Amino acid sequence: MNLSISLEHYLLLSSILFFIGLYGVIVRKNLLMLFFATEIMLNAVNIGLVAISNYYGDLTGQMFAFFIIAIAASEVAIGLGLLVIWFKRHNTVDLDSLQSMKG
Amino acid sequence: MNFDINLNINISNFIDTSTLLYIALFSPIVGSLIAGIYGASPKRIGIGIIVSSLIFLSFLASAGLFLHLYFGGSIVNVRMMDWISAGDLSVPFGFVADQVSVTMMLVVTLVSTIVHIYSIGYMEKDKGFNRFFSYLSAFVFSMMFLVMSDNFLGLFIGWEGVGLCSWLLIGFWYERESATWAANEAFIMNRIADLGMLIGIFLIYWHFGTLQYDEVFAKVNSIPVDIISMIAIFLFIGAMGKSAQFPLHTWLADAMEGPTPVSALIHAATMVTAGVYLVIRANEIFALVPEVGYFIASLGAFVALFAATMALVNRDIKRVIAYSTLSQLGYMFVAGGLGAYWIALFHLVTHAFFKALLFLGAGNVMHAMEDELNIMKMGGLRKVMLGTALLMLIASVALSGIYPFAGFFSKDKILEVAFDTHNYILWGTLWLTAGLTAFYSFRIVMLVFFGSARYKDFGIHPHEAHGFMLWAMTPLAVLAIVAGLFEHQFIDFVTKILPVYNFSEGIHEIIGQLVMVTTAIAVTGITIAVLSNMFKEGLFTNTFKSNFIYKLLDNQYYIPKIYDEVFSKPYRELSELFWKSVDLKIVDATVDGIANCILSTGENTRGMQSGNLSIMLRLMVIGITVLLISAILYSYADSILTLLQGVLN
Amino acid sequence: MNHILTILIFFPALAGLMGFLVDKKSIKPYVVSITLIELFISLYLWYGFNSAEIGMQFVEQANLIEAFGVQYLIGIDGISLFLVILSTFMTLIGVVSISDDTEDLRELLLTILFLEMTMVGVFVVLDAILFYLFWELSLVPMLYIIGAWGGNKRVYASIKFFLYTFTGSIIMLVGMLYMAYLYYQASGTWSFSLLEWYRLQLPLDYQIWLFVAFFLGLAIKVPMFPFHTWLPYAHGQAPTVGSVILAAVLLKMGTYGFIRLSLPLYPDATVYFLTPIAILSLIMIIYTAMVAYAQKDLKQLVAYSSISHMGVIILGIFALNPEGITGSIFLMISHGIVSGALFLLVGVIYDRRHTKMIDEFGGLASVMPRYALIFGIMAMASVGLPLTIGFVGEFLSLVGFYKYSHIMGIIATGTVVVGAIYMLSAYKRTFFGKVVNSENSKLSDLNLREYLTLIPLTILVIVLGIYPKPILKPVDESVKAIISLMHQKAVTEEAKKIIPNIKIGEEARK
Amino acid sequence: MFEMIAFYTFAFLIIASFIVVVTSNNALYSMSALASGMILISGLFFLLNADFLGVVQLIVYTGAVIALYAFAMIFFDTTKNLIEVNSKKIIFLLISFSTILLVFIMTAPIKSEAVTALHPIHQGVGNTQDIGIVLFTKYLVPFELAAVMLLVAMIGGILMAGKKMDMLVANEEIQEATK
Repeated sequence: MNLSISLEHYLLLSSILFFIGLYGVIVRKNLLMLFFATEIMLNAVNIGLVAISNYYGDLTGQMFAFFIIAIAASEVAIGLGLLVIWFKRHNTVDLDSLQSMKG
Repeated sequence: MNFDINLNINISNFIDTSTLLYIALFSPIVGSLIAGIYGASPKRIGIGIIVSSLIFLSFLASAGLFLHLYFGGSIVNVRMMDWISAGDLSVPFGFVADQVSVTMMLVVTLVSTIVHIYSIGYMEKDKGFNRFFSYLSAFVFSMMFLVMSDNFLGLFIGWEGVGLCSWLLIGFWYERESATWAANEAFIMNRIADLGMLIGIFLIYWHFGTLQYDEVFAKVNSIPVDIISMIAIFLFIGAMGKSAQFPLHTWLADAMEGPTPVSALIHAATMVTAGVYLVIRANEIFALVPEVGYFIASLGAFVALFAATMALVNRDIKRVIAYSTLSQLGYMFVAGGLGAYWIALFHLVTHAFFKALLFLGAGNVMHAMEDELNIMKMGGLRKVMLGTALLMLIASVALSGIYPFAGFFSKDKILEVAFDTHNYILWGTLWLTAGLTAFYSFRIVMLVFFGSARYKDFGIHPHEAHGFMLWAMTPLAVLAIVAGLFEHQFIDFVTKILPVYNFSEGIHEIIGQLVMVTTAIAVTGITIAVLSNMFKEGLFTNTFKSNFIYKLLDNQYYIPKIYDEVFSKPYRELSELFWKSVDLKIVDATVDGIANCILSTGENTRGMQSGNLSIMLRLMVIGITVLLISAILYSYADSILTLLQGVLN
Repeated sequence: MNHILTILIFFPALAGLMGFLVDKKSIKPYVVSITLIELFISLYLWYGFNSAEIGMQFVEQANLIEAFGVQYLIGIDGISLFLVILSTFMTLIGVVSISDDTEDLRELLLTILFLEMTMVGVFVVLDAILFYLFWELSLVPMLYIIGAWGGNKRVYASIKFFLYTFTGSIIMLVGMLYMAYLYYQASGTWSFSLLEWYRLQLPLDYQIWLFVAFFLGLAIKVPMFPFHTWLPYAHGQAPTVGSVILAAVLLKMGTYGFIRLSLPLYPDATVYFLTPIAILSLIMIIYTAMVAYAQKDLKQLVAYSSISHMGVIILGIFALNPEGITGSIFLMISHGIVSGALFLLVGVIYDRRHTKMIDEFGGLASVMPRYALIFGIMAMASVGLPLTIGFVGEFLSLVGFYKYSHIMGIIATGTVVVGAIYMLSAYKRTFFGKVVNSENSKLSDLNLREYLTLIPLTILVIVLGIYPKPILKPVDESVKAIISLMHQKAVTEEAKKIIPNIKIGEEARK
Repeated sequence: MFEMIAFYTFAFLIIASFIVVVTSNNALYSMSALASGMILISGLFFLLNADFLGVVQLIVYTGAVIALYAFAMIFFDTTKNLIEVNSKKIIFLLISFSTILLVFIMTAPIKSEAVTALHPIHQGVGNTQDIGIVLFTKYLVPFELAAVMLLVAMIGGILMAGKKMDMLVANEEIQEATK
């Protein structure tokens, strides 16, 4: 029995986490929860990238993960700002209340 | 009788022959344009006089050309200008005055002049007086174009031109539904035949490389016979339309809706003989294919009898004469088909004289009877209109073929040819037809001019036509009597370019008997007609009228009805079907269907764009899934295919 | 005059822009004089044209997008010369025919000026991209004319017109791009110049695909059966001037495209598709003539008759011999004049009675004799009576096509019968008989404006019918050049056999 | 052996805490579980020899992002449970189906041996040093862009959540109400 951890293990974990995040995005209606789920998905991708980087001895994967973290941070900053404004105006953070785009 | 004139006139000393030719051709169109300018204005008698004198000028020019040729002048051939030239095709406006065309020109202009003068009287009360003369002169121009052209396409110009004028003139009284219907019928039926004519011209062009008569006829022996017979057949189809041969004959009887001078000029003397003219003109083509010629002769004989039977029972004076024209055209085609071209031309000439005379006489009767055409309502008119009666009697005798009238010479020659070529069935048919012809001619004469004055019951007060109209008809009457006597001069003249028909040795011995037999049946026909009408009104009793044959003949063998049922109605219904079912419901609906498909896709999917984020997210996931599936399918396409093949095998 | 063609293209458009400054009362004289000047420029072109010279004349060239070889390349030969003159002439006639009390007169007139630019452009450019550009641009003013000044269903008609033809030309654009790519592969440089493309010899299978792509674009424009259904709607709804220009010029773009693009670029594919196209044209001739016979609307009848005649033009083109192609080009011109005149004539009674239904009329010959006369002349020209303009082209096209096939030639010649049937029956129902409808009894005959438009057309119909040589000769020379190019380019035996080997220029004179 | 135990422990804990994140009805619970998941992920990074990234993960996510969420939650009413109506089976189907698909995809084609390192990891040099060299040579421009982006995001965040913005919004609402 080969007990060493291979790339596939990491990728599998990454996929599972990604779909936990996807599930959250689809099922939850609270915008805050949506943000959380998005973070999960981003992190899932990061795991995959870092794992590949490690197993192939290439730094590019880590570079990507690095930039993804930067983007995630910006997204949270802006997104939360918008969310706060929205909450102030409508007193709700429910996704279905965002109907102003309906044609 | 020998009228050999020893006056050797050289006409070209006085005037240039090509100028004469242009005068003959173009003076009618000048007249037509002058009359056309005043087309919509009220009647001006001057127009009629000017136009008639221009036609007379044309006649004089034609006569000049005739004299020029008669006294040994050379054939006049002018090339006015190029018309169509593209690729290797080059067609000029070229005109030729040779013995055949000059004969035709003479006949056309002579009859035209008389008809024009006659029309001044006949149309005097018509509000379309000027228009009538414009059309009539345009017709003369087209007819001259037809006979004078030196190539097939020029002939076709005239051919279509006379068709157009015939359409205008049949439908001259355009407010009458029947007249315009007949006009359209004539035009369209002629067009069907013109299709054949055009195909013949196409064939000539692609096989001879030219459309000039002389060049075509020079090459005619180097072309395979099957091509020649195709050309002959297609040209004859064209001739069948213009000359109203079966099965394209129905328009001629309906064309009697036009004014009577038109019937005399177009539908008796000139236009309908254009088909015969074509066969004579293209004799070098037809002579090479005797089988086609035999077919033409058989059809001609059939039409001769067929039309004569219809003439027996008809009660419309003009229609009877129209059927008789059909019948006589059949005679001409018999002669043409059997290779006796000069005889065909000869009969054409004599027929033009007496048939025009007959029609003009009928016109007088019609006028007198206030446009009543039914001969059963006439009778005893000789008392009121003796002149007309006399003229019509002359014409009828000539038509019946009684010696020494013109019809005798030409018709008898045709019978002799049929006998001589051992086509005894044709001869028998024509012989029988001669009897029928005599009968129906005199039936009209008797019913119209003799017997009791039935018109009084209908409150009609007949009157004789203007004197000048009768005088105008007189030259025709004279010619109907004497034209046959010039037979030898005619032969000498036209056989300079037409092949001579040589009778076999044996025929000379029995020719006397043949003449006797023919004359006998003609006289018998006349006698029956006269006797039967002397004692009672009409030969056909009421019991006879319920007879099947009588009904068949009276309804023109039901052919117009059959055409209506088989061609006209299905064509109209098919057109409606094409438009409403095919074009709108299939072709267009397909296009609209594609558009609607796209539109409904949009309509159905616009629910997606509800602005609801959670729905959009779900759709996004569906999209991702689809893309993933296709990515997998793509990367494993090969293995999936092999797997599928394994399963299927 | 080195830039006469450039002036010819852009003068109407520039004048149209200036037209916005002209005040409303004098706009019509302004536009009429502009189109008149344009006509004179195009006639001057004819004067300066040397019909003995082979190849393009008045050529102008400038690079537009050098990297892809897109050029401003214009020039004319005998074929385009007369189509240019036809465009400028019919535009003038169309402009004169517009009555002064039309709504938004200024906009209509200026739209027509822009349309004129695109029409002239299509006929003179020799660069595929530019051709496509003008081709598509011509849709816009026409869409506007139908959509803004049309009848009740004008929006449907104009959108159908636009989308239908646009779909076709998009496919043609794809073909053009692929053709340019093939040219790039063969020569190593990009070029969209048709003159360069002419030199490219392609294998048959490439030709087939490209031919189909071009065919769809061109056939929809012509419009060939079964792509014709946009035309009756467009004509039925368009204002008179729109119908006149549409029938007289815009449809000719399709047939011109066949001669300029399909034939010389893909001679083998042309021969390969000859029979199917001939059959489509035959259906088009007979079928649409029968549909025309069933019409109740006079304008629709003329529209369907247009389609039927375009079938003869297509047949003439695909006869692939000088008689046929020269005839079809002449028929394009004659059809332009005759159908333009017929639409004008329908417009005349529509102006008076506001209906085009044949059943509403009858007996007009006694009320409007001069109108009936001109209509009769045009009807006869449409039927193809000798000594009118319609006969020359029809005869040459049919005689040319007859060489290709005996049976199909006979069916095609059936056009003389079916054409006569619908035209005469329509004429009879409209003009003959008694005046039944009392509204018709007081109609006025033609007025001055209508005479001004119809008389020149009538004169042309007769004069060119009697003396077509000035047009036939230059056209014939150019057609021979195209056919000889096709013969040289052809790669298959069959094509070499069907396309005649014609000697042109110096060779022919020897 | 150590690696295996560490991986499975981390993996189990991460999955567990993230499931809590997406299923919990209480936002506070969710946030706490998220924070724990982030910390655990940094553990995985250390395991994968990505020391620098592990540190960044700890600082940025647990330090900055979670702190931001925590501040943001002050604005919302977090005490009440989130009530959501959502019970569409198709979603579960979709999710499970695409999970399988993705796993399938992720695990299959990456096995290729043809991958060559563009920026190989140097043995004997520290991970931070290695990253630094690549980051400030090849990825200098993206790095600077990321910096600008963060700055913009910071300013944006401050502006939007700031008091004046609040006033502005209030003013607009008043204006709308008075119309």
